[in-house]
Amino acid sequence: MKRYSAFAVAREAMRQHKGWDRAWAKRAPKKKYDVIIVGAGGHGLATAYYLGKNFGITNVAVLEKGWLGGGNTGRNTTIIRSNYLQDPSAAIYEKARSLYETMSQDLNYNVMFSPRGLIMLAQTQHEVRGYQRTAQANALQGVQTEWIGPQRVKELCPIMNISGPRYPVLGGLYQERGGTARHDAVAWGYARACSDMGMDIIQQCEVTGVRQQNGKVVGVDTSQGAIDCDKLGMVVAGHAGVMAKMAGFRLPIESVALQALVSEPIKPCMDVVVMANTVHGYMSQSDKGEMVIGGGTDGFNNYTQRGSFHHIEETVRALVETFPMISRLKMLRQWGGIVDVTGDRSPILSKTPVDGVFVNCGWGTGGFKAIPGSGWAMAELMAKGQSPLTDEFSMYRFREGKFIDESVAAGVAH
Amino acid sequence: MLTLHCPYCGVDADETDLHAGGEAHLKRASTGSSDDAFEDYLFMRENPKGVHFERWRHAYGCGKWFLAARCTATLQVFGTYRAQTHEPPQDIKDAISAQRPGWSWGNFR
Amino acid sequence: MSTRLTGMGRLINKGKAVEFSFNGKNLRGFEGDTLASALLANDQMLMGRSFKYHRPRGVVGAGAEEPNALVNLGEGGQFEPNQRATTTEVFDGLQAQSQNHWPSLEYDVGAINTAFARFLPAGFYYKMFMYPRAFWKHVYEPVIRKSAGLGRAPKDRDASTYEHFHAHVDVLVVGGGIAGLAAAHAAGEAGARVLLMEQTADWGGRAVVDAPMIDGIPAEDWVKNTVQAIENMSNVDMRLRCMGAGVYDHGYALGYERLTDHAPEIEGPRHRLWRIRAKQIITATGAIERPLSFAGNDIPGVTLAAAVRDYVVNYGVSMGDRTVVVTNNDDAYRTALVLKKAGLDIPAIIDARPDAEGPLIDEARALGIRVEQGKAIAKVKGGKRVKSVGICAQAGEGAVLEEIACDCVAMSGGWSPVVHLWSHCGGKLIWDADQVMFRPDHEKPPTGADGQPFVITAGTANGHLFTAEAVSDGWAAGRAAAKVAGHSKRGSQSPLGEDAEEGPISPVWLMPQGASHELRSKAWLDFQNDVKVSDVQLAAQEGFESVEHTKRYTTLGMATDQGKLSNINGLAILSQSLNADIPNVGTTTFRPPYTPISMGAITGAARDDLFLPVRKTPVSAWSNANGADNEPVGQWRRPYTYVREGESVHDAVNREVKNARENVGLLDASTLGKLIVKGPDAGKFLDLMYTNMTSTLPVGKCRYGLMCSENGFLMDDGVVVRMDDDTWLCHTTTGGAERIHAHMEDWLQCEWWDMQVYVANVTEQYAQIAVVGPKARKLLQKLGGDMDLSAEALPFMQWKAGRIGEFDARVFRISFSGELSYEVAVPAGQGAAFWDSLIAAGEEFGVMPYGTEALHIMRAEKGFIMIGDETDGTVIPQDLNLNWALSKKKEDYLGKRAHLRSHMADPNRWKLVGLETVDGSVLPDGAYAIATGENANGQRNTQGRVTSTYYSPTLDRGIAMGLVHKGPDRMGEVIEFNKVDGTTIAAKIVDPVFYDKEGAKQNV
Amino acid sequence: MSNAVSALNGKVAAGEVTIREAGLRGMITLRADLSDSKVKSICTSLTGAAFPSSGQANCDDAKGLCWMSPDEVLILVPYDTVADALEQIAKALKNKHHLAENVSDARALITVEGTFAREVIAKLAPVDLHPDAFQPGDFRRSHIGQVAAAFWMRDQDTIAVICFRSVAEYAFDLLATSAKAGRVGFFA
Repeated sequence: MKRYSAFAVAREAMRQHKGWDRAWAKRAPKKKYDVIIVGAGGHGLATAYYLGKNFGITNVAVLEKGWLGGGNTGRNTTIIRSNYLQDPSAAIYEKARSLYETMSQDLNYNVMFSPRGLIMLAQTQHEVRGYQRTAQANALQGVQTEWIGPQRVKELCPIMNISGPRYPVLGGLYQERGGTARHDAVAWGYARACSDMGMDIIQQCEVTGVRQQNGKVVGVDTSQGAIDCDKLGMVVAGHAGVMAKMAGFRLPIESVALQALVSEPIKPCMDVVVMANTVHGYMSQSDKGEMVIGGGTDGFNNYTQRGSFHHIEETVRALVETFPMISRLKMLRQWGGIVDVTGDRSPILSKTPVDGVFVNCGWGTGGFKAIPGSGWAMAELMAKGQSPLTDEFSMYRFREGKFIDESVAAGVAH
Repeated sequence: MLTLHCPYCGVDADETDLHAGGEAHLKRASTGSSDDAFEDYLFMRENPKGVHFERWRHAYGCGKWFLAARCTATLQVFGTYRAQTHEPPQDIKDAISAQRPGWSWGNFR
Repeated sequence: MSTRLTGMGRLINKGKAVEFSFNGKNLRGFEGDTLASALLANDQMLMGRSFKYHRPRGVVGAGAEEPNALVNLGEGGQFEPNQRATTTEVFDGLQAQSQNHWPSLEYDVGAINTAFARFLPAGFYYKMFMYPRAFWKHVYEPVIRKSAGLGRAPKDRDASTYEHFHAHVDVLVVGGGIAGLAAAHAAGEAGARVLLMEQTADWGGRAVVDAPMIDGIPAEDWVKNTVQAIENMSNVDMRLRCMGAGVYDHGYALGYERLTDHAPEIEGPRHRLWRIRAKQIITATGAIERPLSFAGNDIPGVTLAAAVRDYVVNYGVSMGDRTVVVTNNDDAYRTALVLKKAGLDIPAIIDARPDAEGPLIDEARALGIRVEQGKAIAKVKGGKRVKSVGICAQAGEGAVLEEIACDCVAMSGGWSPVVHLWSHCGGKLIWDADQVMFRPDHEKPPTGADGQPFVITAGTANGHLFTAEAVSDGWAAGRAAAKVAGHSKRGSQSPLGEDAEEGPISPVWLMPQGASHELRSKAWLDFQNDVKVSDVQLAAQEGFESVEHTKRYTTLGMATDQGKLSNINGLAILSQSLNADIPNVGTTTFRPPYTPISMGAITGAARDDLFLPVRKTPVSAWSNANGADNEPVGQWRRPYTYVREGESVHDAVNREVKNARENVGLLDASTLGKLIVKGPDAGKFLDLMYTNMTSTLPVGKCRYGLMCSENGFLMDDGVVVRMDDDTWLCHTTTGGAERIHAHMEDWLQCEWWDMQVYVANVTEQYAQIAVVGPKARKLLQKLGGDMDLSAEALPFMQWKAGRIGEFDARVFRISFSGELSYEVAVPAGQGAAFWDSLIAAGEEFGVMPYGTEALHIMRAEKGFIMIGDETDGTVIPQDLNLNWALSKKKEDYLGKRAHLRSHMADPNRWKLVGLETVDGSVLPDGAYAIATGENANGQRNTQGRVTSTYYSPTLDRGIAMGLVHKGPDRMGEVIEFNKVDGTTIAAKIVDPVFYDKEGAKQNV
Repeated sequence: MSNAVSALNGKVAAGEVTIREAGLRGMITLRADLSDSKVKSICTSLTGAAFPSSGQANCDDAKGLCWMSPDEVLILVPYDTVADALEQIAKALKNKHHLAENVSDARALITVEGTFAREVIAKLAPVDLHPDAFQPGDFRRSHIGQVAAAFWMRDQDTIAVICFRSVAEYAFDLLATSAKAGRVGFFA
């Protein structure tokens, strides 16, 4: 693999950029792999990457029915944070956040991780208490956050109206090392690194069946033929339920549409990410200058990648109230992502009833920020059969009544 | 932006008048049920890409809960019906069969 | 130079000049001008700078597709960035400023990026700026960010207003060109209710520019007649300056009507967002001309051919004196003809086709225009303005045969139907190789709620580029849509159009065909984002084969025009690079809106005071006039405390607590939910809803009730009252009224529908006031009335109805404070008067109102739990030592089964205790009790947490409640709680009831 | 009750379309089997109005009946006759499962009067208010802006809107803002 650097770009510029290789190789599937990962989104690719990097397992194929990074990896609002309340969540999201810090260097691919700081606004007394509790929990979890007052919020984000007539800003939970990254680059960087380790990334390859013998997985049927494997990781987000059905078990998952939008680009005016859960909106400004805005999810199952306009309306309304200057900006584009949510809104990283089959799904609206941590943990689970990062995220927790509920701190899990 | 016909008051209700209530025809598992049955009832979901049965409340309208047969891939609505039933009425099933031959959902087909 | 022509300009009113300014310079235009045409008339060709290289940019189009001519418009509360000059109508006093340059439009330092362009190919930033690591945040990113963005960020609050409008129609027609007009006319005649919207200020679209004949008269006359005919139909509504922004599921569509942008003096909303439900939608959205890709095609003066003639015909403005036309189709010849006839010089028509023939070409030749066939532009020379073009063979590699001096290049690469609205809800496209375009695939239309197609595309948008077929297609679409909607009255005949014959277009994706890398790296695809042919080719080389990958890697089509000009050209280059057919490479998904719409329009009237509803109780007005410091609780605003002059919030709370404990306090408890549950099966039903027994409650008595979700967690609590034999009144928390009402209806309608029970939410029927404190009885007795409120006549946990003073009242002897307490409900209409009476009569007893914080402190002093504090959705009654409220007699209630699961029956769950700091201070909110060691993930182990913590003015010390591992078994033990500064604070585990353990004070 | 006041005490926003809080109105919510003849007859006898079918309201300024749902009807009577009406209902429906509650003080009635009254509502509610679709006698429960509302036409230029008392001010201001913003011209 040709290393990327300013020097390499300069050298290539002198020869019309003819020397750049494919970022990832295009190969036909082999007959058999040690591990097959289904789903070449961020989570699937990261799982493959850490299987190779941390456990030396490189006879791996990542199968993708569309194009890699084409699902929620490329359809989110790119927020990265780890200020979660519950221990298991804080552990995996902080693992992810810390891996984002060095991801560009690890992958030799600039994913533009930008720890520009993130504020979750408290706009009711209930939220004030909830976020203070989260700050206390974070202090014990090794997650750096702090509770800040309204004046500090205003300093960090001067365009905010902190004394709106309805929900004045009472303070916020601030994570200085939270921020954003370039979402597509995360998928592309992992794909390039996986390919460099000799793994096969096979696009346009849809899995149509899971083959088993004596309760153990032996391979998959795909649109490009049957492929054998010893272990199978299902990392297919919204389609997890459909794939689980192929393998003969059920999951506590529902797929719903999540709305997002961007404005036209304007000159930089907002250096932090702001989330306002009371009024259901969050906003940051991309390096291109667009205001990136996320909203709510529909309450009904939906696979169409387009959602309902009234959520956009609710979100924009709230953000115009919070950031009055955006009223005369224009919405450039809106889109929907299909997110998979579980019964407690926390993910599943788990063994399954089928020996050798592992599942990683249910990230809901929080998937992007978790990618490296999720891949790291899933790789450990698949390689060793156990990981402290995934223990609490078992699919069997629902039967035991042992939930991981993040909504309790008034923090909507996105 | 869905429009669903409320079988109680006859209004074609805008999505903003409605409240979605999740999967329909769940069988309540109460005291005496197994852990499996209880988990199934509360958490396991069909979540199909295709024909689905779900609950809706005409929240801003007559306040009644009704059930809808809807395709989650195209958003086509095969029909809506009153909630006081344990399985979809035959005419709804026929309507689905006409459009999606060979469909199945849970134990219904 | 660009200038105004005499005797032309069908849309401008030369009798009415308007004054406006651009970059501070005062200029003149005419009524009817767009900002772009007015600037051109003033020879202002340079209008902006591109995003990445800060290249000089002139106008390239004349309409919604414009990527280049974006301006900062207006000032102060009227300021708006990124306005397209081509769709901005000028008015007196308009102020515009160009964007994305420093220090000025003419001399932009950022243009240095052009010099380094070869080092900044597609995706360069993914390969650079990684080392050293800290530099990204502190050096690279700040620099990149500073250079990013286009328009200025607004600073002031928006001075305009907006509104929404809901319209239900049979047929929505989007587009007011000849096809749209024909469609609306036909659908209207058939009897359908029709809404016709056109994004520009004028009807007729492109046909009126090119002036073909329809029904034997010039198109302009036909349009005038048709508009008049439609205006006479009461069933058709017509809207100019109204864009079809998006088509959504189930026949939903958005219209974006700009009411005052063109005339700020008009009063009323600036924009109106139409929220439309249509049975059928006709998209007669026309087509957009494609640029050609040749080196230097981004230099100001290189313009779409149709736009060049639009400016001449519509606005009487010439882009230049000498215009070279370059094309791969016949339509561009019309531009040459129009210009020539206007007296402008056409040095040559460069036609990439080697042997095209036809009447338009003949006519050009007849006018003496030089036509070069099989030729291409090798390169455009010029900086901020075209100076000349070098001509070469299209089949070659770009060897310049001749240089032609010119100041304008009119280019045409063919036309792309506008398919955005068709596509968003699933309409598919097919590649039409003959016409070199994607057009809607009628076999795969978007389908609606009934599974049937609900979008019909018509006219040019349907791939019908000729007048005759476009106008008849529109007519047919109108008839068809009306018929589906149930209307088929007989109408007039389909209009007949006439066309000049045209030869076939020839696909030309790169000029010349064998252009060198040097030329390709100067051939722009996306003018705003600076994406060139070489960039797309590099993306393909690096394996970004999917069109979505290429788009995202190069940013092609992601500018403010969303690829209206660049998508197809980029796709064609990609497919060539991959050696694949265009249809096999596919298209990206079109996302709404069609062109950007204001956030203000989306917000509508819901801003400032109307942003969200605020719920008010009958006492709210009094509270707000008497120092209430409100806190939001759902949509209510409840007084947190009533602050007196010179008092801090903290002081006020303490005063209120003390006064209620010593004298008498009043709490506006009207927000508490009140549900009437009535019927023969009401008792049975409530036994399922509540964990404890409700059916056995005697008439006249009250009982505390607890509700769990089916999943076992505490969801609400409140006092349940037996009103009569078959009627209960269930109090809920403030947030619970609507939620619990819906919850009960859900179970009644969907699970236990055989039960005979009715529920009614009467929360707002009553003002409910808690009269609390040792002097509460005296105060109420002073008001008089017909009720005996003595301890004997109305003991604790009983209720009565009657009159207090002149008020109709229900009195409940319940207490959430531990004091003698009456909650009095009076009809809401009498609430304010009743409160006033209590305040007046209470003066001698020292009555004071108190807020929610005093309420919280008093309940915490008594060890009462609060839903939302002690519970957070993860807490079960057992955790709060509420096992007494879990009926063992009942076979079933919501939550009972859930509690049997292993984790809920786990003896190691954290349980409720009281906490007293050793030093008397107040524990921090949300603090955790730390335990020894760390878990497997390196997190500090914990053994409990604080759920409520207050300074108790009654005890003059900090008190708290919390959940602690095996807490009730550890009374007296001291444990450490964390503070965010890293230190800890020691607290003793105690009984949660801090005050009046025997309940002597409330039971008097 | 002499000291009773309605939610907005008769507030008026006058204009081409005038918004007016109607003052105290007697309202009773009755939940029962609406097909029962005794239910119908007590409703009719209290109001003098014909019993409404699904989606209909039969009301004059002071009295009337509104069809709320398959088992609920809203009875409008003069404010000071509610107690008496409740007694009559209790008597008439004795031994029949029903629920009758006074909700006069829980709600506000606001009228929208003027030539483009339809458009004022259509700005706020996702309902077809075209004369082809909505006429005097029709009754609709939906929402205006962000709060629940029910409305019916008293005549071609007058629409009566019922909302909850706590949000009466919001509803009033929203209607007044919409009226002030002017005519759309869609229902010409």
